[in-house]
Amino acid sequence: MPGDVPTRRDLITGRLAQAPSDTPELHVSSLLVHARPADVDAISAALQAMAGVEIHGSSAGKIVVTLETASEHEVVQRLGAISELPGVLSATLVYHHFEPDRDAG
Amino acid sequence: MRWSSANRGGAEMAAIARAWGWFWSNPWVRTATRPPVTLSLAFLTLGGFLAGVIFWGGFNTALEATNTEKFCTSCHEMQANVFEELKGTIHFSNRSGVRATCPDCHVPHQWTNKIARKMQASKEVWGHIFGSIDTREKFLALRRTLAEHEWARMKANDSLECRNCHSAQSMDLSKQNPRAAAAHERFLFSGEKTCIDCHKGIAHRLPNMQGVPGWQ
Amino acid sequence: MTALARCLSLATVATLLAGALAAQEAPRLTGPTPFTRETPAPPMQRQLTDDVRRKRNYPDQPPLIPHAIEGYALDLNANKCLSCHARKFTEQSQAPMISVTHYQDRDGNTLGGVSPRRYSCLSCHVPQTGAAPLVPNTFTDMDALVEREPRGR
Amino acid sequence: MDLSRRSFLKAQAAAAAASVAGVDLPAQAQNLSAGDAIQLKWSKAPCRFCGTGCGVMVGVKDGRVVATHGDMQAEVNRGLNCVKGYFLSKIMYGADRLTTPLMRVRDGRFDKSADLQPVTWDAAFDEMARQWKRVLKDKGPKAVGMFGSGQWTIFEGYAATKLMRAGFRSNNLDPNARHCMASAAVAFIRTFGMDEPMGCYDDFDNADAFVLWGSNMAEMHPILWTRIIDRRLSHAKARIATLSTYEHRTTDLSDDALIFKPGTDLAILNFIANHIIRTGAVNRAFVDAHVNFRMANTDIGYGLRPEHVLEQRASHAAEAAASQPSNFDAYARMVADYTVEKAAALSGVPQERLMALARMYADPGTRVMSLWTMGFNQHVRGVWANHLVYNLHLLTGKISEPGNGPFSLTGQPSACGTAREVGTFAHRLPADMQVNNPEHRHHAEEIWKLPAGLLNGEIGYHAVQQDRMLKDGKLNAYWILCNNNLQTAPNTTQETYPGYRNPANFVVCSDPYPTVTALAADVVLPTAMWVEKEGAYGNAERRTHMWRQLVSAPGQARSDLWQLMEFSKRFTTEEVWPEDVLAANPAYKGKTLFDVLWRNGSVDAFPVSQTAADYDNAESKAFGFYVQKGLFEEYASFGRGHGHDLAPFDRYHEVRGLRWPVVDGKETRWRYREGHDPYVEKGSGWQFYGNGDKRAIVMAAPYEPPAEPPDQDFDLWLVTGRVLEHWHSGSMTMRVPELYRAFTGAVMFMHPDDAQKRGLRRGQEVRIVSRRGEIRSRLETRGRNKMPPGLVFVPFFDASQLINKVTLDATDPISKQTDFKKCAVKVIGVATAQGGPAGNEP
Repeated sequence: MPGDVPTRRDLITGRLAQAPSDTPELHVSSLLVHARPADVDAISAALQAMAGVEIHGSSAGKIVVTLETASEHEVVQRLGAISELPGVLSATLVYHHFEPDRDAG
Repeated sequence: MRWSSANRGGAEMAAIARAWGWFWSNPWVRTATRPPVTLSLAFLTLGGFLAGVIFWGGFNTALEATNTEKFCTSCHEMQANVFEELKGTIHFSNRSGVRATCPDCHVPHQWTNKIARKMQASKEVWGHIFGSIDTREKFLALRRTLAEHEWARMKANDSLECRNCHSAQSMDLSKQNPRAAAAHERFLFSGEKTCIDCHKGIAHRLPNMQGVPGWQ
Repeated sequence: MTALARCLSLATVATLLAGALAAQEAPRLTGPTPFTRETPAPPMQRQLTDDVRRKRNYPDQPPLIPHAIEGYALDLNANKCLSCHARKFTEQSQAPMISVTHYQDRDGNTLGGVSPRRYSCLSCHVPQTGAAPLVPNTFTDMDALVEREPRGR
Repeated sequence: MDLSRRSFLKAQAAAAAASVAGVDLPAQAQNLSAGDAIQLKWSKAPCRFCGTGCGVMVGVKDGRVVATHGDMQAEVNRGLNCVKGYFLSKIMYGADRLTTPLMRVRDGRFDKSADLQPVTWDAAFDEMARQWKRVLKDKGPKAVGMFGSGQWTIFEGYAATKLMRAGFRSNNLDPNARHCMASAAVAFIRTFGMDEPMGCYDDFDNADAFVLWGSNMAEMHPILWTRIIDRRLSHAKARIATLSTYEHRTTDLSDDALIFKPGTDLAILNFIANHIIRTGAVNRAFVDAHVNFRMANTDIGYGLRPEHVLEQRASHAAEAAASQPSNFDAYARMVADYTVEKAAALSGVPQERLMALARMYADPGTRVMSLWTMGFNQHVRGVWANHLVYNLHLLTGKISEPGNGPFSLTGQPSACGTAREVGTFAHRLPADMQVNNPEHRHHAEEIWKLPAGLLNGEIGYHAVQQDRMLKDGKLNAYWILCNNNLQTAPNTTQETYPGYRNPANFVVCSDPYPTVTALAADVVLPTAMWVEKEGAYGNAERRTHMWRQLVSAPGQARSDLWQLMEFSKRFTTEEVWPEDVLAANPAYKGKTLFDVLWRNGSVDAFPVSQTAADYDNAESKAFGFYVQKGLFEEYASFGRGHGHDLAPFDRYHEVRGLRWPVVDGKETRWRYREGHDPYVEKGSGWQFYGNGDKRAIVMAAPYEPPAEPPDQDFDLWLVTGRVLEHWHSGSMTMRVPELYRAFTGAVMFMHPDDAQKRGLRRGQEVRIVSRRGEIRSRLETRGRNKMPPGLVFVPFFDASQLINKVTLDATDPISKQTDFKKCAVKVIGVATAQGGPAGNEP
């Protein structure tokens, strides 16, 4: 509800409501996922199954992932979902860019 | 009475009686107390009116004298804090040179409200005399309370003092920037919000805004 | 000296002279000529307040502020910028929300609110006046370079 | 949106994450659908602007910088930049970049009265060499000089110091950093025996109280300010107190803003010391073990020309730097005079607020970080001001530990790395050594492989003195590099410009852009800037940070490093060195300065093949050896083992900078402190090993008034300074359209009452007049700076409003740094200038 400070839980569970926007947007972001090296393959498979997620490379348990989403809200949602994958130690947002997506309009 | 006069000396009682008699026997007194026979009713009414004008005018002149920026800023508390802050804002200097003085925003124009506000203001005089905000620190500590009083007052009168100059009816949205126009259309014209809801801190600096709706 | 270099150098001198002539009133980049000449100060420029978003020179550039900010509080008591651009107020204000990166601390951990290190909005985001640039800037947008090359696939 | 843009954005996003993680992306992953077309090459570099030393990532495409963003891996800023840093991509692309040398030529020959014409490098250097040789022959080394920069790379500063001191045997080399932090540098050495702060930026994350003395960090060091605000808003106990002569964005975000009368900070500092002593808050154990007391000479004048009445009147103008041994009791007696009543009366700050500040310093449970910049340093008693703040930290033992310590901020990106550490001051050699110390000179001659006794022991002309000597015709061949001194020196109409145009003088200026200074010079050399060359900067926390050459300079522009080294080819030792030195060392005969300075077996020790394969290196290609590495390793040998240890050259290209001393591969965060600094012996706690007895010095110094207070004729204080959006003299930032539009030209900030008193209004054109000159500006009564009555502020970045025509060339007599913050002016409306102030309605 507006007026309340969002909690960490709100962020992780993706309950951050996105203000309605007239223009559709394209959000491109990249994440750095730290994982137990043994679980990297399983995690990679799980990541590939998520919508808008693309893996760009990995080394020593660090996976570089990009996200393509329509809103900031989804960025946070995916970030939360990835954090909760078994074997993931942390998922950190490194880069975020958005601009109006004229194709989608 | 009887008991008391009984206890007084006879000579004293006699002196009082004599004075009383002299008073009533004085011809001037008798003329003055006699019902009028030569003065017109019109004269009497007018005289009474004039006396009233003099009294009322004096009252209002005094009232208006306290209703100037010069009076407001004659005490240190106003001069050093709120007036100093006003000087850096658009309500002090702007392109057309039409400016707001303290009472334009803080004293209602309508008479009953004005008197009510003036009676409230006596508390400010009290504060001045007893030094409740005589240092910057004390002022800053009280600023939230003082600001809340003004916000509440303006909220209650639907930002009357703002509207004395800024009539919503006279706004030309094509002359406002799109962001302001949209906000006015959505919140002001619909009556959902009043001026002070959004335009806090435009003439003075803000207190700690934690917990004030609409502020981080 | 090569012909190209001579061209460039002549162009430079021409730019200098043109700059000096065009800006007789206020040689803002090179100062008065001669140095001791008194120069009038040009009028102060007005802020752009048209609310039109400016294209960024590159994705990493902080957006410019297209509206007036005069008198906006940015102190320990209040932050006027956040009262429109913070997530929770954007529905009401219809202002762009500050980016997700502003909800992260120094170490990249996402926080439950705006990161304190992002509190000084005006360190990165600035309003603009309508002044014309003093000299053209030949910075090239990456899109122009990308489009110049043949597409990969 | 087309597919290529989408792919391009993703590739950029992936590259950003990969660079943070140190993950190499496989080739097929990088080759997204749009192919190589959208690839940018990202490389690290420090920011070009202030002394904070933020890391930036620079994106290059087709030989052009197309994007920059904050480096997430850089510990200084962790991904943040200020608005200037975010616009670095555009600073090299002003359309009026200089691309060819220019010289004043008439009929094919140099003529000082002619206009600047394009010439070849050979023509420019030939004429320069002819002039240098003429002056050296006629007048000797004292008549040649060079004015350098805290924006020079470390390599450039080192090459300059070698060329001047060893090549031309002149110590007339000074950096523009003299205008900027000489007071701090001198006071560090006088107090600790070594220059530069003991602490580092990690103190921001540990302090409870931040006290800013004459520093508007919110505008001038915005990224460090984000670290302070981060601490203030997330640590319950954290407080910020700011002392300044007017209100600004920093005071807006401070818990307490103490607005004092110009120059009275000295009285406030002594009052705090007095409070600490009177309340028993002195850390006796620390003071007894680690501190000596000295009493400074007083009444030391104002660094004006010696014939000035203020210098004539001062009893110790000639021995300004001298001090006498003293003790705690004598010191306590001296500061006892500074009661809270006296400090409040002098400064205008209410007593209770002075008391609150003093309690902060005195409370042993509060970790205090003192920070300062130009308010302290550009001060006719700047060295004293620095001393007096060290006194507070030394009395309480709050020094050299996390969150406790004095910290001087710097204005230029390599004020520390180049101007101070390399020693480009008129009195210094590398690694804090001094030119007037025979042992130090001997050590330098050994490292430089030069004949014994070659170096000149006479201290050269400092910045302001160089201008005076040019004007007086005693300094005749002068090279200005990487600065815009005709805009930034004090009292320019009277003291700087006449020297540049003096027919007896030959003045050269190297710059990327046609600045005020360049256009007043006789030869202008086009310079490569920032990532157009391989470089290294040293920031305010002792962090040495390197970058590669990422793009090529336009046209014939060449780096200052190339210019300095190439110029040395035009001199033989016989032309510039004394006969007796050559007679005693015949091996040096018949060689060029290039041979003896750079082809000496150490500077040319590394082959070009060691330069990075995927980056260009214009200087190394030109000279046939890895110039930067050779210069760095020779330079580093001055400091290794002497508390100035630097890591091996190649390491700096891998990391985001390291804080010296780097011993056994580890950087040092808190110097002089056991457990943090490898030079401190076990069991000692603290050792201020720059001094022989390893003790720091508490220097007793009183309050003395500024040089030119306002009076009836000139009734206002003038303070000059900067704004967030424009740095240095504005020659880069004014050419970035977005920065120019963010602060479009200088204005004069004034209190509304002062304006009203003069019949002036906001936006009106005004004359700012001093005893030395005047300029026209526009009046501002609102905005970011809120002036108290009686004080006006004018920034100096605008070449069309040269406020330094108005300022006074008074300096601190010890550090020789100009006081740009205090002189007397009057302000008149231009429209009413003839008839006096217009009447004003009440």
